[in-house]
Amino acid sequence: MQVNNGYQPKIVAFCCNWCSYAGADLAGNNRLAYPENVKIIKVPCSCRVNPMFILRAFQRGADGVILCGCHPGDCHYTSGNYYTRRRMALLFSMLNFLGIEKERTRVEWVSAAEGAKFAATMNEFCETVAALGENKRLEDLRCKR
Amino acid sequence: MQRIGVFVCWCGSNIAGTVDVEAVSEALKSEPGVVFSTNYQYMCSQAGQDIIKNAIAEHKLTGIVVCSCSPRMHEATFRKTAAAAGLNPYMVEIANIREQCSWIHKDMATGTEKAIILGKAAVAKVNLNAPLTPGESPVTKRALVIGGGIAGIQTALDIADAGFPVDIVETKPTIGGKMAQLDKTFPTLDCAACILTPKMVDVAQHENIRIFSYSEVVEVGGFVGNFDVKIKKKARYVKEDVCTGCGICTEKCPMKKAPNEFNMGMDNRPAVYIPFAQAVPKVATIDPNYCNMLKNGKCGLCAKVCTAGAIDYTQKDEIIEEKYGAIVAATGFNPISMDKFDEYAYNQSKDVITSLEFERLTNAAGPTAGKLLRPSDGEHPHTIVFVQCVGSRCAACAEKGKEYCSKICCMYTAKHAMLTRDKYPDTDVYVFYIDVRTPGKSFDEFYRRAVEEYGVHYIKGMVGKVSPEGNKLMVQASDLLANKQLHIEADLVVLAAAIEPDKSARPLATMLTASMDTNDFFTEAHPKLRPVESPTAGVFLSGTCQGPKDIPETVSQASAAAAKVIGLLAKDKLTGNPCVAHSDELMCNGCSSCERVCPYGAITYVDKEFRMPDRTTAIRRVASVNTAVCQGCGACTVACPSGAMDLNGFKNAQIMAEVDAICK
Amino acid sequence: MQKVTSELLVKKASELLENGTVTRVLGWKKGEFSYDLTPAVFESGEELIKDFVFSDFSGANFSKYLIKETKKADGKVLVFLKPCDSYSFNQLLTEHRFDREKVYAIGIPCEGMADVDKIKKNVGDGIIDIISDGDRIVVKTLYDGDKEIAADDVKAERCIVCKSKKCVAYDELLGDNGEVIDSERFDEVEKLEKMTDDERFAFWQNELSRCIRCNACRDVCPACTCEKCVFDNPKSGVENKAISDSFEEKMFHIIRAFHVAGRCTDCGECSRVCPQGIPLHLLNRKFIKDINEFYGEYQAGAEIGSRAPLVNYTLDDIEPVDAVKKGEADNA
Amino acid sequence: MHKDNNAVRDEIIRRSGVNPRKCMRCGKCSATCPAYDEMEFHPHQFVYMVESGDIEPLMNSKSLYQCLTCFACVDRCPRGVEPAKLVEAVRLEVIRKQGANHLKADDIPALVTEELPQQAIVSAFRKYTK
Repeated sequence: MQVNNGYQPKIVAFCCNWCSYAGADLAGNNRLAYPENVKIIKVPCSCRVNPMFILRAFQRGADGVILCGCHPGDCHYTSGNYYTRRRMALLFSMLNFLGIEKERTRVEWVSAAEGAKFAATMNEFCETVAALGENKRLEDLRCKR
Repeated sequence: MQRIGVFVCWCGSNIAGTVDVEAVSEALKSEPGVVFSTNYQYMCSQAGQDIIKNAIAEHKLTGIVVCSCSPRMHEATFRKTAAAAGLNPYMVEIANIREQCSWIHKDMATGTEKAIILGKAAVAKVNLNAPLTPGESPVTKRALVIGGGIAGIQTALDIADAGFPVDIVETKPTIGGKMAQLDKTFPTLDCAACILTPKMVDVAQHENIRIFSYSEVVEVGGFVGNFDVKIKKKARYVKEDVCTGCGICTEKCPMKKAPNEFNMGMDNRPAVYIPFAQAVPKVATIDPNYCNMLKNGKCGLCAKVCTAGAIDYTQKDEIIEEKYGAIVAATGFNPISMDKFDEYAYNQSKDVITSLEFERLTNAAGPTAGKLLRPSDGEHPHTIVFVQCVGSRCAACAEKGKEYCSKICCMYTAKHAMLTRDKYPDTDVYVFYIDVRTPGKSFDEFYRRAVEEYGVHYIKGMVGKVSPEGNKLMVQASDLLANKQLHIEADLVVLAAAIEPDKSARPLATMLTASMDTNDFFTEAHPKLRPVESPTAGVFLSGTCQGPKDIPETVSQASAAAAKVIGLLAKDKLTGNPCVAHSDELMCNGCSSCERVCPYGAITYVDKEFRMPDRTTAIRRVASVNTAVCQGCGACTVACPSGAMDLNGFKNAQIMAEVDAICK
Repeated sequence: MQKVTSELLVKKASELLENGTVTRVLGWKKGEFSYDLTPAVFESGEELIKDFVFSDFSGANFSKYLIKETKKADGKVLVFLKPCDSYSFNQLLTEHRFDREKVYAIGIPCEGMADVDKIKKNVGDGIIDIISDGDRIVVKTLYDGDKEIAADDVKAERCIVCKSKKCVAYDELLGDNGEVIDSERFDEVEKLEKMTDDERFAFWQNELSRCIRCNACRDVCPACTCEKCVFDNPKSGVENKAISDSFEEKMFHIIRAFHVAGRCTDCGECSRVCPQGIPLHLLNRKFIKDINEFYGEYQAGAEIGSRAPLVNYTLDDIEPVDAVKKGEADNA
Repeated sequence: MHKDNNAVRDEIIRRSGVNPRKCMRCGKCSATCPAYDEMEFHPHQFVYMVESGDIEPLMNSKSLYQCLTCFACVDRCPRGVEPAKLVEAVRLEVIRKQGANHLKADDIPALVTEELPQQAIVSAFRKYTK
């Protein structure tokens, strides 16, 4: 995906092993395209994602970070995603409080059966982030080429 | 520094069609740590695996990255390959360049570029991988079943038949549970005692089963395969191994005013009693609340008449400690209290009874010897009103009723109505229902028979008010289909009370660190796929403690739980998942945050002595992860403010290395 | 002006030292000037009489000091807890950070602390002494003689919006216990929430760019009690001891606020000690406000053993996307 | 569904604070109602008719005034639907339709006299300004 002047947003997607990573696989199986800008990191559960990882991604040049986990109630570990939900609600609210565009961060619940939802979510998220442009507010200039 | 080998799979044309595999293996060659990089048509084939094995040996690889299909597909394959070549299987990482790349991108340049980045991320991670060995723990080959109702009985019998010793802990003086109190069972109408008591005898005679009746679990420690349980055997003042169950003491006991729990308090029993004729163990128990000897030292008659010399007024509660490999919760249910349902006049009239009381009234071993007589005056009732959903499906007030459907009431009410009409055709029987729910084999046929063959009046509507007038009960109800309000002069009103988990379930769940829902039913490890297991490893669920269910369902679940227990006990050792949390004690604050988010109760705290920077020593409270219980979700790692808690296989540093590689 | 006097506290502490109830006293010690007090450990009545001060400048919260002090030696430590300190005290007990048995806590009422920076702004440099006198404050200066200002004008921000006059933990209480106050402490956060993203970003960029990473906020914070801070730990991957990019100051403060979220009692020490005058407490208050709005009122430290919101959940918690939108709706 | 009446229905639901969708059609309200026989439309029908937007017949029916507001139905409804509050809301709808009775805060001063008990004003205000 390329937006004006060759700008390519970088998107990091953290996917839980049990639902969302499988959902991404299903999107692949069904050849449902989503932008190559999205790179997936597998975590056992969405609750493994430390806010530090998210900030690290922004520091290293990510323009958007999305977390995908099992739907609430379906967590493989029964309650992991409930903690994720609280942590991210507070973290995202704080990032926004600091003036960081709220569209750059997202949590989506994607089940192993929702390949189409995974692809659609990534397409839409990528477009949203591309429209915002480069991440300037949480950048670390030393990490930019 | 690692020595990493990279293996790029073509997957025929699946990957090679849109990813330049040659370019990928070439690009990854120059990544830090990579000493070997190649590509091959089918990496998962025998020939492909041989390439990997040879490279491990030839290049002394310490880690490998396979750029191929999803790890969900072949991670296990490649881990085995690595292990076969002497490399720790957890030194293998997969870059998913098929599902996440070649299959969704059409352009070769795009696909290749992305595949390289995914490969780099995997290389970055492997650089920080460490060999992991799954923990092993021995399995105590004995199971504990908590609750001796039909669920516990079935589970215990199945486990015992498979050759493993089982202990049943039952709070009442006898096993048998609610089923022992029932008269007939739907939909076949065989007598409950006839099918249950032989099973009770089987339990009593089974060489692998021990029964701790009149006992309760007071402490649970340890973890899957290695539970340490303390069981309190309450003093029954009768030597269990000496008592012959002859019953002379119960006949001679002068104190006969104790309410008979087995008959729902509808008649009395002596202070020394055997709950019912087929009780197992068939041993007398002295009720300390009623026994004159125990209360004020005056009597002692039972000891005098007991020829076996089984009576022991000095008996004390006894604590038994035992080790178990698996624990099954089978704590069952109770009907809810009717105290808050003033409108049905349950507390005002003896002739308003619950369905379980009705069971006793129609049971040959019950207070009326099976004759259906009104509790108030012993007369035969001619008009009986059954009310369904009393406290079930009640969302308005949590103190009054339960939001869920109790599931069994529709069927037992149909049974009661049918049996009444069968035995006493001169009786008018009304059933007020909201919906009649009969999903089950031969269930709807059964209900229809009650209506069509036995002439039970099923009325769609609810009873609003029951008021005792003289020796009658005035029932005011609605008939929604006729759009009328009915006033029925009834002799007996039977309330289908909602059922709730036994009160002992919640404290037990706390001891087991097993989770519960808001209604105090135990939660399953997975509602669809692991319905007889608790999320806490080694704890299994049997019967109504997991949710309302009838006898056939309870028995199936009981056997299913037994199968799971047998599967566990059949193992000599438990191999854990090595990707477990690990606490760095030097950094741990002992703040309990991790413990609170752990869904498995895998974290405990120990006081440890540490050397402080100033060469003194100090005792600090630090977290300790039980690797046999930890499932590796990582919730604790984020709850930990100091970062002391990390997750093997998904360490903070590893994930951040992936982030860095992707964002570069 | 405080209702309890230094003399009373010294007398109380001396008694307890004398009768052996405690062996050490945590207290505020006279500095070069009467208004720059330092936390100190006193071991005798003489030391107390010589240097112990309780005044409008006794802002320091001693709860955190108990972690190390209780481990140093046997015998109890006496600590004076102002209402806001007592919340931190409870929170640390909830987290098992010190042994309650080794502490003798005296709850003392607090009339609010003065902000030296505000006085300096008001009066200028060369302050040699500050004397509280009822609702007036007399400032003695080197160059301009005595100056008098209203105590209310120089009250610390955290005391103007004081959340509670109630000591929630103590073995003994001096004076009457106060009440929890329905304060306006979130007004400032709300004002920021009402700004646009750009305005907020500019505000924080301006504030945080002054951060010199002296770590004073972290070192004083009673919630930041980690054995080893992630920012000092080479293994954490985010280790960083100095700031060389604007990203890092944000990273530090976001992560610090996140780590104390749900555990921060809003004692305001971070802002008090910040040499650059950055309103760091607003970050913590934002979390507290969000927590109150999303998950129900929660005051860390109000009771021992309560379950912090971030280690808890309900089945129908707000979704992150709605949590962020909520601020937006409030702005509209 | 009576689409045209959706606005009226929504207003009645808003005013009463009752969610008729919670009704599981058990009929306990009608079973418990002491004024049942006087009514053309019974409590359970009332709930159903409001839910389906069939409000006109209710407004024109005498049943509306047979309800004693004894709240037995409210007390006993297992789902917390509160039929009596719906009845009250429909009654108000009728009153509103009459127009003149609607009381505004500005009208109050003119109505106040020495003799008029304050409670009367308060209850009138409560009734006519819902």
